[in-house]
Amino acid sequence: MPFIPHTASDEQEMLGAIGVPNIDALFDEIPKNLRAATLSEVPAGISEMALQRLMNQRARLDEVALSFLGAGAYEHHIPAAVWDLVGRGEFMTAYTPYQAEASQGTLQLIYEFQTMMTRLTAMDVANASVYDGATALAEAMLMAVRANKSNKSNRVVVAGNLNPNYHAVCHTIVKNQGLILDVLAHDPATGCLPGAVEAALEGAAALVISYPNFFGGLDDVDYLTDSAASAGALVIGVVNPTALALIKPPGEWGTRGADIAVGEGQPLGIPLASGGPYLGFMCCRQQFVRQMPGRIIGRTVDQTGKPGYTLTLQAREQHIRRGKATSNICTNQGLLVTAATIYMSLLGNEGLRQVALTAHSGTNALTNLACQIDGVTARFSGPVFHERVLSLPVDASLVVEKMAAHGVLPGLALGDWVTGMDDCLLVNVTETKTAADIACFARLLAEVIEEVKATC
Amino acid sequence: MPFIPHTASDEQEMLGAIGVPNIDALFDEIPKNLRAATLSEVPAGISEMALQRLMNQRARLDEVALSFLGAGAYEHHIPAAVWDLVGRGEFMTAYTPYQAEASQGTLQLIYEFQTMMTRLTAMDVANASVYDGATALAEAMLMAVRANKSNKSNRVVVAGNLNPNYHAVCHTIVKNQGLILDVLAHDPATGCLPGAVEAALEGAAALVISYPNFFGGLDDVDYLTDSAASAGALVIGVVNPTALALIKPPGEWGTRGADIAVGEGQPLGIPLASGGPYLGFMCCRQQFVRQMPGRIIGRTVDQTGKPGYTLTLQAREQHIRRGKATSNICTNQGLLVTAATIYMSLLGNEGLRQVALTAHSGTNALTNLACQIDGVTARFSGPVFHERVLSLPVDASLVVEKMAAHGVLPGLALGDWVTGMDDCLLVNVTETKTAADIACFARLLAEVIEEVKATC
Amino acid sequence: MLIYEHSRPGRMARAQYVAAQGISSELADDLGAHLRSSALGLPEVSELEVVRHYTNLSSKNFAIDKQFYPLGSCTMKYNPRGAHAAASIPGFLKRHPLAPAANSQGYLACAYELQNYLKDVTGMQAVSLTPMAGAQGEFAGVAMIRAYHQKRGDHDRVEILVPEAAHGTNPATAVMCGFVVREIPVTKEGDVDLDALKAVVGPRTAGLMMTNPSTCGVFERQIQEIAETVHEAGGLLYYDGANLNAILGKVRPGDMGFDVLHMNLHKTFATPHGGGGPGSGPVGVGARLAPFLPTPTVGMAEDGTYRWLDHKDIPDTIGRLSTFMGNAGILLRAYAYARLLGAEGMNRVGEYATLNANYLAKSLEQAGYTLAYPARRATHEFIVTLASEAKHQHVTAMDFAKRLLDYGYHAPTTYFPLLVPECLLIEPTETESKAEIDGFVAAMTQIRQEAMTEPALVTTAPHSLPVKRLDDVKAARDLDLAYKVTA
Amino acid sequence: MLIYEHSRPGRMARAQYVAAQGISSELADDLGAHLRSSALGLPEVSELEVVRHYTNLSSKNFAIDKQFYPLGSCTMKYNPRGAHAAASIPGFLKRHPLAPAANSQGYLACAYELQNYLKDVTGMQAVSLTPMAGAQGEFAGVAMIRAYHQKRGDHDRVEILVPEAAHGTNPATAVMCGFVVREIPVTKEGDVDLDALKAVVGPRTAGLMMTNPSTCGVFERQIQEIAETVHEAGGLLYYDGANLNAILGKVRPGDMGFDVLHMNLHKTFATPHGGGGPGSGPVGVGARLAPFLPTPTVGMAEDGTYRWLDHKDIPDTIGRLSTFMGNAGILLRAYAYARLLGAEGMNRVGEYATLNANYLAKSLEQAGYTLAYPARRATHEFIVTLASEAKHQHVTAMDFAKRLLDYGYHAPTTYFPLLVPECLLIEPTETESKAEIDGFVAAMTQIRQEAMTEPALVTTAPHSLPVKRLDDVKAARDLDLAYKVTA
Ligand SMILES: Cc1ncc(COP(=O)(O)O)c(C=O)c1O
Ligand SMILES: Cc1ncc(COP(=O)(O)O)c(C=O)c1O
Repeated sequence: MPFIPHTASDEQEMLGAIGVPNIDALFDEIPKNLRAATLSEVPAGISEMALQRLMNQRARLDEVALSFLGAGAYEHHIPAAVWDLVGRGEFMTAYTPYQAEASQGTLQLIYEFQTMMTRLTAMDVANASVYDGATALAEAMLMAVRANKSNKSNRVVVAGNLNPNYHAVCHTIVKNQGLILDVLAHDPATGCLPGAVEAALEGAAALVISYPNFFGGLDDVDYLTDSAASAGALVIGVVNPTALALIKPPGEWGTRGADIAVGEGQPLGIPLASGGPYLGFMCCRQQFVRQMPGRIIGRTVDQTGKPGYTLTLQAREQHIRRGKATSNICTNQGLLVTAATIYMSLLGNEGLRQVALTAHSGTNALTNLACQIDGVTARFSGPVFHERVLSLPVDASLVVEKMAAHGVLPGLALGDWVTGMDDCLLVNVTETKTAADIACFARLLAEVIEEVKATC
Repeated sequence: MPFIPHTASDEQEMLGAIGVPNIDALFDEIPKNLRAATLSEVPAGISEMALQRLMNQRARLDEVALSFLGAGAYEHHIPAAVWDLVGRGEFMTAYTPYQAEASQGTLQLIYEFQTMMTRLTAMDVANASVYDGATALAEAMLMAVRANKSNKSNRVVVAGNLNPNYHAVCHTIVKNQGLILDVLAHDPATGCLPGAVEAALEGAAALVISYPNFFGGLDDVDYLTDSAASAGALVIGVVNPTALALIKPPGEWGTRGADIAVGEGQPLGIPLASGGPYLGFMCCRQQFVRQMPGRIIGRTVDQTGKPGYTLTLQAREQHIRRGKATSNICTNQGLLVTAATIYMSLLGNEGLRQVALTAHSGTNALTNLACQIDGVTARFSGPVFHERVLSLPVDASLVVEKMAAHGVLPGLALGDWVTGMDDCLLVNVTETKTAADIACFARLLAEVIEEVKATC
Repeated sequence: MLIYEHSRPGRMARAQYVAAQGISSELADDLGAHLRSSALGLPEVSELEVVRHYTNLSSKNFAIDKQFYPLGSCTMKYNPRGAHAAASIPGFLKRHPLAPAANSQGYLACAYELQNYLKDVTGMQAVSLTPMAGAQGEFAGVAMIRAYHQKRGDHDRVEILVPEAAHGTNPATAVMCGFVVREIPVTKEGDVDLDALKAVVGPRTAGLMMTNPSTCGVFERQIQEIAETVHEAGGLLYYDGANLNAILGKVRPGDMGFDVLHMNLHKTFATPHGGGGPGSGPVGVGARLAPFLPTPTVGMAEDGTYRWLDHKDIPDTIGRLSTFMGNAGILLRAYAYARLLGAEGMNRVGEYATLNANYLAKSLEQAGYTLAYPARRATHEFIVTLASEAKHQHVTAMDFAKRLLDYGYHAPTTYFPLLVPECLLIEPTETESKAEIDGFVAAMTQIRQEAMTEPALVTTAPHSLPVKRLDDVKAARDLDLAYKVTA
Repeated sequence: MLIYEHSRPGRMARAQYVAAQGISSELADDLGAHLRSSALGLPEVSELEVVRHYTNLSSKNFAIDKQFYPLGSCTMKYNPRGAHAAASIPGFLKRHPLAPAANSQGYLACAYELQNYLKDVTGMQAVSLTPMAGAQGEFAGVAMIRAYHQKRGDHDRVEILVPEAAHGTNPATAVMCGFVVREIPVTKEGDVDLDALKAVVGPRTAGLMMTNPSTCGVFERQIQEIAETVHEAGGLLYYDGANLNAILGKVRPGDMGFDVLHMNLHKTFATPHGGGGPGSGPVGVGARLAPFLPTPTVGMAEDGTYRWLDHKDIPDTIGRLSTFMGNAGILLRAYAYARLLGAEGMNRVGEYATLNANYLAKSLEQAGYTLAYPARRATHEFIVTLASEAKHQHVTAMDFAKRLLDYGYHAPTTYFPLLVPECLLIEPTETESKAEIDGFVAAMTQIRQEAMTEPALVTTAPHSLPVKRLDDVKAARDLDLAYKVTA
């Protein structure tokens, strides 16, 4: 019992006070025939020392020397201060701030987070996070259908160049409430949405735009937003927060901006960590705030007029409204919000801009170098943000396999993800990649392509 | 200027307030000809990201798979909680607790440390640390010569089986004050001090005993302590704190116990880290407390009678007594005291005992296995604590070199350390070594011995 | 002070300027019209300011690492630092979720074994680790119930039954899954009203969601009869695993007759709550629902290596619930916790959680407090009702809760479950010592005294925290959800 | 409450029971009479109790991470978390000090480069990193001076000269090295009294120890003349590097004529002070003392690999100062700091430290405080004297210091240097912002007001800390240095 503090005499005293002979007696209301068999799969306990050794060995198996994998999760430098602060017991081992007076630390921090997110996205309000980028989008779809007063549609038009996993998650979540997801196919030549979307948008409750899109490309968000507005559809922007340091924030798309902006907060100081915990962020226009799911922190005052922070608009939430809540979400991603807030504070405007710019330059550099390899071309030609599809002269999944065996993850082979893209590799470059890394990538890619060619 | 918060306008306002045109003007009292040339060796600044990468690469160069090196610094499991707590800014970024009211955290913790150390050693009082084990011994020698009122001797008799580096450090430090260090040679057959020491101790101010000794062996501390007492010499015990969970504490040596106990605190939750920072601990009889160097914390009360902690007996220290202080020590090893205190709290009596017992069993297991190799024998036969000298059929330094190339550090080759021990390897086993590790050691040792034999 | 109030134009934490070596971060002119022209609006502060600001902010939180935190239904127990360290090893932190399986055997091994442990402790046949919190686990579970009935063509089953004491996520989840919720009353003794249940159960019943021990802090004694009733009517039984801590190693939901459940690893498996997450809510299912498990899960290939199972392997899956594979880092912590405890340790969790709760309940009863279910055994938690104090001294459960903060204890859960008036739901957990519990009882005794003699002291509490009682009405009325910079 | 007061016999943090796999930790019967029979006497507590106790204890400390800490002569500046992270990489933490050089090239490279940087910033010829704090650096330096004279057979040089403003470690060190100390007076303007110096300097002079800027917070303008005077008399000049932060990149001690110095990396190179250490006090020397450097140092072999240099390479070394090679972990942090700053960053340290000090000095003067050396430029620190306040309002420097704590600022250094009555030695450092300094000035202004109108408020301060003013006399009289358990 590694973490149970009871001594034998504690136990005796407590049993005496309760008036039972032993602990087992406390379970006397449980029908005898239900009492559990002993656990057979759980091994005997080990010490922290043995655990550490085991986990070190396992973690070592997963190390790679260099990775250009992106596709929704990005390797960024995380300032050392971030997790030193996040790991403080006061942040890490607190519960959801239900007792506001005893949780001003977390509450103020979330208020700061909300502020930062509204500014980065140029939206009015933000919530305190949902699970991840994909579930943020699913919630945004449900929210848009509820919020769109101009039509009673339950049809959501989804950009075909959205991350396929986002689409899959949304499908799982929203189908049960009868929403229909219509895919607006992207132009296979550009990777971007087509130049005429009016017809597709007719009668839709909302349009989902991914900016950048799954291929790293940048759609014409102004046109798309304005078209949606004319069609009476709300616009949901799925955005990368790092990208927003460089490209147009959703609040400034078209004439009136997007209505809801969501995305994956992972790039903001959160380690890749096998896919989570991350955080999904959600921002919207002020007018939709009561339709937004998740926790929202408001600034108020205490009895003496001193400013303080508290959970607000709780009437949207399941613990108050139960079946009528905007969502069933309860626990969200608080600690990751803490990380993102500290990350954004440390980077500041210029710091985040440099991250984005460096990533951008590196991506261009990698594209140039890779395209010098015989048979390698950029699949789409428009501008991108920190991710680019390379078309290879051989099957991309074979290239990934062989480069991975050298400890280099060259990106994502798109064959399993997008039909007709077996030769495509989605490559990501962040600020963590030096010119030498990029050169190493290109050298190994060239080698491996030759190797694959030779064996086919 | 990574950590300077000044904006251009801050700077202007501040210069304006001071009344100087620029920062350079603030240095106008410095003779012009002294103004520094630009730095030529310090390279341009790099980002934290670049630093992290560089340091990861370098640290990787120093990794080994398995190590049996001890000889004064020991690989122990450090509970994760220890450095999570030690790394809290409140402990890590505070100064020496000069303002007691604003430092009760550190002060109470040191008081707890002093308590733990007095109990572990069975001595009356402890200080708040000196630099490391070797300097603790040097300070103890100076202290003993000051404290020994029964004779005016400046001669200290030092066990020949003391860690040679301790001897070297003491020599460096105490020779300037005219102390004479006489070596009491150990018996080459047993590695322990001889059975008759009366003559050697005559007229000496103090006797230094190492328990365990450099070879891991256990001297007859009762006899030695009583002999010193009869000779009017004080007894300084150099002890390993982990060992004290199993073997006799200095306060219980002989009839009246040792007078001063010192040692290296590194085994108590402090990483190997290339040799430091560690902590030297010092304990003594109550009657000598005013001769003890270093900081000492006392419990007292505040104006309302509430208990509190404060630096005390400061009249021993350099900041009060200057040239008449007991030592020049000022900054000591506060953060490591924090680690050791938390470590000892987490382990408790039974936990520390298990560490010691496991290490002991492992050492015996390793000895048995190694001695099955042709030509390998235990150099000394008496009982040891977690360290043992193996005599090899070939030069030990060659064995170390070859095993190290396989990523296994088999221990310390004693040739450079003790004359006549070129074939000797000092091997340490702590609780971190499993039976499989020990088997791996033995297997590789056998192989390497064969290899060396073949090439000689 | 907000971080923004430390901000000065042009200030920067320069060490975080990250231009990579050899890469010139020149202007991104190729982005043309996509370029952002407006300010980012982040604070501009120094590194020391950030560290100092958030260090100081953190000190305004209560936390398990600082005090007793007996929040009922939340299982605020010690979060082992060793588990945190294990999940923070660079190889794990840097693993990209889409890394090939060949480069991921370390993580996959942990996930695979954790699936097996969870099957074992719950008595279920199969587990998916992907749900990212309890509520998402519920969603997965109820969506599977829906998929099951649909697969069988059983389209009339549109109702989910929920006892009135249920957590809010239960009805909210049922609605998210497209069901109609029917609440079942609870008896005075805290049991489900079996007659009421029998009256509503029928061909429209898709399933029943409940937890056992219930949120009333008592064990549902008629669980077998309830299970039979629902099953006979063609419905399935959902187990809300938030209360698993109470019965770990003692009873298994699978043995009680449940078809599907979620676990809150952030409760029972001691992963930190993080001030509101992250959590992890794996689902376990019996044989009937196994074909519908959310993807991905982890399987073992014939050569003993681990691999991801997706819709190709589980064609009837309800689908994917997260961008990648759930809150992997939390799963690693839970795995570590399971390894540290082992089978024997798991068995003791429920035992000592129950011992502590019963001891605390008894102590508070002796101190004059009214238990909501005095005739029942407490499980890992129990309810105190302050209806009488509210009526006679005009001191409410919320007042008691706020006053506790002054004594350095976090308040229990207030006003939940809704069916007990003026209630405190108290869960001490197994990692608290008798001395800590005695201290809490002493504070409660003192506060009860204050409520009698000096009620204003209690009704205006807290007095010693960074703020006094906050104006929630103003917060909701004069919405201030983001700082407006005074340019 | 002490950790011992949480202790209960038999309680344990079970996850820390470490029997290694396959090793039975049977009784150590072979130890016979060596076996310990008495209790160890450590506390017996649970892991949560430990975490909670020390988390709560930590919150009773002031720290750079929490507040402005203008402790003069101590250089309490931001300790970069990035440097801490760099030194905490497992490969470094696990490196055994006696690991073969072939397995240590990572650490050795850092140490080698750091030696070079330190030579560069100080203008010295050679550096040894082994001293473990400033005082040990002083010891090494003065011991080298002694070795130098002895090597030359110059046995009469038994005196070390020390200005009266010197830090206590200076005379204490001289005595530890077997010298006699002679104090040199300081003029009203804060300079060394040159005539007095000339009067004592001579054939008995082994050396002069001083720091420049001096502990009076002013730059010694006659430094060249002082150096000449001492050198002409055959003595050597020792530079106490505690004040290097003031001149980093501006003047180099080597250029001023110093023969030997130590640096406090835990000050100038921003490694954390840890509540009383660890520090690191490398020594730098000119050509004359290079043969005497303490071992080990790091050299480069012909093949470009790094190796340790010991007494075989430096036969006249004063010897070894630590069991291994000094506070390596602190050296790594200092190395990281140097890399983060680079040459340009180093240059600015002295500049902004000086700007902040002069701005703060000017602001306090305007608030009515008396500067000890009003006619002088402040360097990185300066002195305020409260002699007049002590005389007229009976409010001492210590009272001002204690009252500052109530305002959330750590107090400056009090009563040092000894020659200025009722003084506060104030060092803001370069990492504090103007706003922070302005806040401090506002508090000081307020306290000054209080001292005039309500002196008791100040003389009984602090009022808002975990304890009120402590009884130091009782502490020294009724010595209580270890907790006596009530068995
Ligand atoms: C009984 C019960 N069910 C479900 C949940 C929901 O879990 P989560 O908050 O992880 O979504 C909780 C947690 O608050 C709970 O206590
Ligand atoms: C001027 C001066 N010299 C020497 C020292 C001694 O340094 P350390 O405390 O590292 O031994 C200090 C530090 O307190 C100091 O301020």
